[in-house]
Formats: sequence, structure tokens, C-alpha cells
Amino acid sequence: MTEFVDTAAEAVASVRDGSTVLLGGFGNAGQPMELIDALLESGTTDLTVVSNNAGQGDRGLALLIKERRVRKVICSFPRQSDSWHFDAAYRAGELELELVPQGNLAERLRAAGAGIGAFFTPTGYGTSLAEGKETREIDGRNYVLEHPIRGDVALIKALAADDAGNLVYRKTARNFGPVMAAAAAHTVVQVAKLVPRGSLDPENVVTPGIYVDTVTALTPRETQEVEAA
Amino acid sequence: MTEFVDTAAEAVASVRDGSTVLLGGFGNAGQPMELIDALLESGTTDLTVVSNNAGQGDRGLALLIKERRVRKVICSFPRQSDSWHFDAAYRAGELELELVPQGNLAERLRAAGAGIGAFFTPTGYGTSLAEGKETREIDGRNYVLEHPIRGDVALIKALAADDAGNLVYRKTARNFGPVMAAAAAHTVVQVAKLVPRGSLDPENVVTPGIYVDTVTALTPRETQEVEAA
Amino acid sequence: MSSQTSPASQTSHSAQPDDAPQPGQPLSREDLAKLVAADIAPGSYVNLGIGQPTKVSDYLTPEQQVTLHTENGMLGMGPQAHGDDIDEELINAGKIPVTELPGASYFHHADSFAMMRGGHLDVCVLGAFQVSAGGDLANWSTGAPDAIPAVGGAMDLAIGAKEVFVMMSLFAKDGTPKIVADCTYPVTGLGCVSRVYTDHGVFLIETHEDGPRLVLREAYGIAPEDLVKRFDFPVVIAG
Amino acid sequence: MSSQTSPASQTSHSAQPDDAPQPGQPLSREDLAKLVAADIAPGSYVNLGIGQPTKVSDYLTPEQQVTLHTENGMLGMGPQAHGDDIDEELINAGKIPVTELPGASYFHHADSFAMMRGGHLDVCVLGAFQVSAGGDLANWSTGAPDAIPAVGGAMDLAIGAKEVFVMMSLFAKDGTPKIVADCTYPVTGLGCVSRVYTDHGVFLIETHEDGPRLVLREAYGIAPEDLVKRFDFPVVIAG
Repeated sequence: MTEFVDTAAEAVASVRDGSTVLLGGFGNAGQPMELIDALLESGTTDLTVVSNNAGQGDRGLALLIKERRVRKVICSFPRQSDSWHFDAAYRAGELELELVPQGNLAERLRAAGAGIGAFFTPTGYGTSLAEGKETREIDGRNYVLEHPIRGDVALIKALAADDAGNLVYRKTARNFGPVMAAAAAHTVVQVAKLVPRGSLDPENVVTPGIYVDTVTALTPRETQEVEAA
Repeated sequence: MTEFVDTAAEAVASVRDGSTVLLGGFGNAGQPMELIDALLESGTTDLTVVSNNAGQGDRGLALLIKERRVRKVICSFPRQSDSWHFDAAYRAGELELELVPQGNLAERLRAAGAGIGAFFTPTGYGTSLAEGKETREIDGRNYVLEHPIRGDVALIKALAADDAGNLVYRKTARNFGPVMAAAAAHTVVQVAKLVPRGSLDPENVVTPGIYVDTVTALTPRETQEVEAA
Repeated sequence: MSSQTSPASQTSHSAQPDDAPQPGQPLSREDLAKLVAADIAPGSYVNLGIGQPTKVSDYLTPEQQVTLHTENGMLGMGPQAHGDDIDEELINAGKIPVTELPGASYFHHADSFAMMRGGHLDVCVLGAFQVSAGGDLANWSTGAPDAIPAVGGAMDLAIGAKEVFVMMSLFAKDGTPKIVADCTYPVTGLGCVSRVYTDHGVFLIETHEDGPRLVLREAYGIAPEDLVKRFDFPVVIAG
Repeated sequence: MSSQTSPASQTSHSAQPDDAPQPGQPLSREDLAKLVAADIAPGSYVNLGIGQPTKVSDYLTPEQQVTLHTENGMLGMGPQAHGDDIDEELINAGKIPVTELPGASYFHHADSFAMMRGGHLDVCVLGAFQVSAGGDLANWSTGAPDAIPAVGGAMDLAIGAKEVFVMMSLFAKDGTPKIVADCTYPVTGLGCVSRVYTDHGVFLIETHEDGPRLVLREAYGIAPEDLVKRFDFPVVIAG
């Protein structure tokens, strides 16, 4: 059952030292910035972070890396024009990197949530990122065997949650949210608004509440109910 | 690009003798009855049909089987109180059956659409339905290797399509539609209504038009536009 | 299907007098459903299999806030539909028309079975032909040579929840327990059952370092000491 | 990045006089984008990679009814957003704010990459460091030992469409062709490229029974016969 908490600090209390944390977002779109700030504030460390990027500028994941709270990053695209904190930590040998093609990252997360033990993907076959991995030819095409990526906690962002924990997202901010919600043992969501049970059309729910453990709204509930979707 | 045709007969013209046809539906919900009737009318034969059930009563798939137009059925639940045409053909040795657990059926179709070469699933491990299949223990759990099921043509039913071919479904009639649409080389959809481009909220599209090749509406377009979602 | 057992059908292991005090009566099918419902933790996501398990929903209370899943693509399923509420596009896995509760959601078959396979449901309640002492489940096929096979979602359900509860009558028509050392019917899944609710007793299949252990939590209509003697393998009486 | 080649950089294979008639000029970047756009079949679903390929969208006509995919979860992407239309939750794979066209749809990352991996896109247009004569693509890493690696969706895009078009300048700064016998840069995908659009020529990589064949469809700013001599492996001139 989904719990609703008032602050981002309470929401991230399930993250422990050494946890694997799935962080939603593609660039800034869908990045749960307030939850990451609360994680920074909480002092938890020795984290493995799974995210498409490895932090930009001087906020969010970039600050977690700057403060050396991240032991390892599993991502597809760490190097960006403003990823200076990642760059510094990586070059200093103080941050482990597992580089994963973006679609394999998404599918490995999906596999974790879907109870798939491993899967053969064509992406990366014959490249250095598949070195040492099992390969197989199936029906004339070559594949690499990839395994699930599970999280202890997922921190994601959605547009709205109802009282059942059902989520809807907004435009390309949806990105990794749905697969990460299913891939983590405990999923924490920051939403712009909470709406009453029954106000989301059951046909349009993207992430059912079964995948959502903790929700926090960035604005007080009272002011939001009138805007219910 | 999605084509729109006026009749179910035109819609099923892509089915050839010997085709593998994916038939949507769980029981009667989501079963594209009018497309199946047109297929019956068309005379195509020697079909391999992939569907959750194997026909009920004296309509739809049951009639295709009665007429011996189906060479093989891949399904999870052929035997029902009113599956007498399947029962008769099967007992007569005139119909091949590949029995697949329902979730493996759905996931094998999903794999076909998603370009996954094969996947390890826990479902069926240690049972007679996994006999002869490759198995593997991964992280202490036992899995069976399953391969994609691809269709030449998918025949499915949806609630509405817009001019871009985007689909929305209705309640539990959604069932196999989305995965079958992606798993077939050519996807044919019967819809209750056609709506103008832009009238489906992009957040709520379930099957994007890229998966939809042919659409036919069961009622004339003119009378439907006013009811656009 | 529940078969009352006569003393004559008891095995020779039974050394206790047949007239030992019986704590109450065997459970009726309704009482069994009530018991299972009461054992489901508040806030759980639950799939109730076709047949006897469906009855559990009659005894779930609103306070429990249990969300029902049906594998044909829905969470938040309500009671069976009647009369004008019947909608042939809103059915459960048994193809019976049902209703939709506020907070429901629909999804396609691959997403629905991913939800089960991924271990997100808390409890799945299933019927069975047999359960082994180690938690193997047999409920999809009698193995009769002339039977037309059909599996549906049985094998997915068997591995599709954090806990799998089985509901069945304890004894077969010949008086032998349907909890067995090894399943003689074709199995649906291995080591997947965690509890067995029967008319004569509730059994827990516990995981221990030295393997699974079959524990009798409570007996109904028969003394625990007598009940465990009906098995030709060890059954621990909960202390 | 386009490097004009001087006669001095031509290989010794060149026996033709340097002043042979040149059919027109090498293609500008704009002309190249125009050419690619014109080659995309009407009604296609297309993914345009970051950088030079993005320019192709400027030359797609409404009559072509091309639907653009962006791998971060959208079909029906419109042009870049400006001013008040900028929405940081509506971006393309290059993280540039874009717009939404009527008929668009949003989906999550696993669904988006399933769409690519499953071969549903008709065309993907990518930049490259090198392409091999057999269609291997190298566009994700220079292989420099001190570089921080980043792959993003490059390897998924390489195998993620029915046809993969590459757009690049034909010659490297040292004058050697970037279509090579074997890639010296780390590969992104094997045998995945079907056409290479360059300033000096358009090349088709055809599949034949005896293996892939590199065909020069048209040369720009240089005679076809001269162009093929710049390669140290066979290039067939389209007849």
C-alpha cells in the first residue's frame, strides 16, 4: 500500500548506506531534484546510482558525486559539457563506472521489474561494451546476454498520484520512471499534485499503485485537490 | 503509415495461406470478431493461429477451426466448456497444439515486438511444458529459455483509432492487443470509432500508430466524428 | 469436493484413540474463505484464482484495503457484475463480468504478467489437486492420457506472488491427504506454495536451512496429533 | 568538419588526369540534408540522430508525412521550441526543447527502445567517425585512452531501424576516406549501415549472396571513376 509523506526528507528515509538507488530522469526532464536534494541532506553514502546521466552542473546527482557519496554509477551517458563533478571523481579513480547502452539500461531495468532472469539483446553485439559477455546467434542474428538491474530504492518524478498510488507523467519526463518504479524494492515518487482516488481514468494510469511505496507532493495537498485531473 | 479501409474483407487481405496470425482477445473481450468472420469468408487456409483461447461456441476462431483452416494453434487455454470445434479437430489429430503458459505467451509476443532474441522466464520451470527446453539457474532461481513468437499478421480490436493510427482500448478488452500489434509484420485493427488526428491525448495513447498498418471501423466514419474522444 | 473422512480411512500410523477430543468441526467452504480473508494483511495486492479462491473476496473487509488483481489486465477489480452492470469488456480471468473500483487501472497482458512474475503481488490464492510437503503445486492437469491440456495462467500464478496460498479439501476421495511427499499429478510450479488452507487444517510451508518444513498451524474437526499421523512424512505441530 | 581534398592527397591509384571534368561541386551540409530528406519514403517513421542528422528535419515536407521518433519517449516530435514554447519536460534526445505535433504519443524508455530494437522504425539517420565497406558503424568513441566513455543510445540506434543512413564528410583531415575496409575506431554496431551520405558521394551498402557490396550511387565534385580510386578496396559505380 502506498504511504504519503509530507516532506522529501521522510520520503528518502528508506535509502541506506550502500543502497542501489535508481534515479529517474533524462537530463533534467523527470529528474526528481527535490528527492535528490533530500538524499544529499540525509548523509547516506556508499551509494550505487543507476541513472541515464551522471549529473549536470552543480545540482542533483552532480552534488552527490561531488560529495563522494556515490561509489558506482551505472549509466549510459556520463560525459556532458557540464558533468565536471563526474569527470573529476572518475579521473581521480574515486568513482566506478558501468557504461550501458541506453536501451539495454532500460530493458535491464524492465527485466528486473518483470521477473525475467536474463535476455538476449542485439544491442552492443560485437562492441567493446559486450566484451566478456555471453553471446548467441538466434535465427541468424547475433545477441548478447544481459541481466536485470534491481534497485533497493527508486527515486522518480511524476505529474500526479491518486490515493491508490497510481501515477501519470508529463511528456518526455516519463522516460525511466515506469521501469524504475517496477525495478526497485521500494519506490519513492515526488509529484506535483495529489488527486483523489477515482479522479485518474483507469485507462490512462501509467504506473499502477502496486509499484509505488512512498509519495510526497511538492506542494501541500489542500491547494491541489481543486486542480484534480 | 496506417491505411484505412472500409471493409473487414479489405482489412484481412494481407493474410495468406500458411500465414501465422495473431488473434487478440481473452474470451470474447477484445476478440476481433468481424475480422475473423472476414478471414473465414476469404478462404485462406493452412493458418497458424496464436491466441489465448482456441475458439468458443459457433463463432469466430471456433468456425475457422471447424472449417479446418487452421493447421496449428499456439495458445494457453484451448479447452473450455464450449470449445467443441477445437476438441473435435484436436482429437481427430487434424490440429496441432502448442500449449504455452499465458504469461509466457504474452512475454514471447512482447519479445518479438521488442527485438529480444530469447529470455529466461521462471514460469513453467520443472513442468512438462518446459520439457526439452534450455534451463538455467540465475541468482539462485531457476529459469526456462523462451523464444519470441512473431506473426505475419495480427488481427486485433481497439476502441478508437486516430488518423495517425494511434489506438486506445477499453477496459479488459485491451489484453493482448498492444503486444500483438508490435509482434506482427502487418497489424490489422477493427475499431468502434475513428477520431481526427489530435483528438487522442498523446499521454493516453496505448498503441502508437507505428504498430498499426490497417484500420477498419465497424461504423461509417461520418457518424463517428462527433463522438470523438 | 470436500470429502469427509471416516476413521476407517485413517492410516495405520494412527495409534491415538479415534474418540480423542476433536476441537470443533471441520471448516465449511465459507469458513475456509473467511479464514483466508482474515489472514491477508491490510493493504495487500492479491490475485484470487478461479473457483473456490474467488469466494475469499466475499470476506475481505473495506478496512483491509485489499486491491484485487486479475491477470487479464486490471488492478482494483470490484465484485461480480449483475444486470445492467454487465459489460463483456470488463471480465475477470474466469471470464465472469466484474466491476471497477475507484483507483483501478488497466494494462495489457505482458504488463499484467510482468507484475506477477516480478513478484509484486503480495498474495495469490489458488486451488489445487495436490501440494507437496516442499511446496510444489499441482493444479493444472490431472495427467489423464486422453485429456485436452489447458494451462491458462496457472503456471504464472504459481510463481507470481510473494506468497502463494492454496485452498483445497485436505483429503482425496480415497481418504489420503492431498498434501503429499511428492506430487503424482503434473506439477504447475516447484516450491512455490507457502500455505495450505484446508477443511481439516491450515499448514505452513516454512523455509529452513535444512530445507522446507511442513507445519500444522491449526487443526479443525480432528486433534492435531491425530491429523499429523495421517501423513507418511513428518508434519510439525506449531508450538 | 567537411574537408576539401587537394589533388596531392589523392592516392597513387589515381591514374586519371586531375583536370578531368567534375560533375558539379561537393555537397554543402545543407544540400546533403536536403538529399537525405528527399530519399526518405513518404509515411516513414524516422529517428534523426544528434548533430548533423537533425538538420534533415528542415527539409522534410508536410506531403512526406514523416513521423519523427525521439528515443527519450515520443513519436510525432515537432520542430525545436523557441521562446514561450520551451518546456523542459518536452525535449529530444539531444536534450533540446522541441514541440509536439497532432497525433503524437508518449511512452516510457523501455517501450521506446523496444520500438527501435524491434525494427519498427523505417529509417535512422546518424553521424559517424567511420563506416566500413561492410556496414560496420563507428560513431560512439574515438578510443582515446584518456577519454571518458559515453554511449547513450548510439548502439541502440545503430541496430534500431530497418535502414540506417549515415551522414558525414567523406574524407578525414588527412585526406583518407572515412569509409574504410575495417573500422579502426571502436565500433557501435556490425553490418548495420545501409547508406552513407557524404559531401563527395552517396554510397549504398548492398547485401549480396557473396557478402556486402559498396556501391557509389552518385559522386559530387569529383568524377565517379576518380572517387572510387581513393579507396584501397573495391567500390562499384552504380550502372
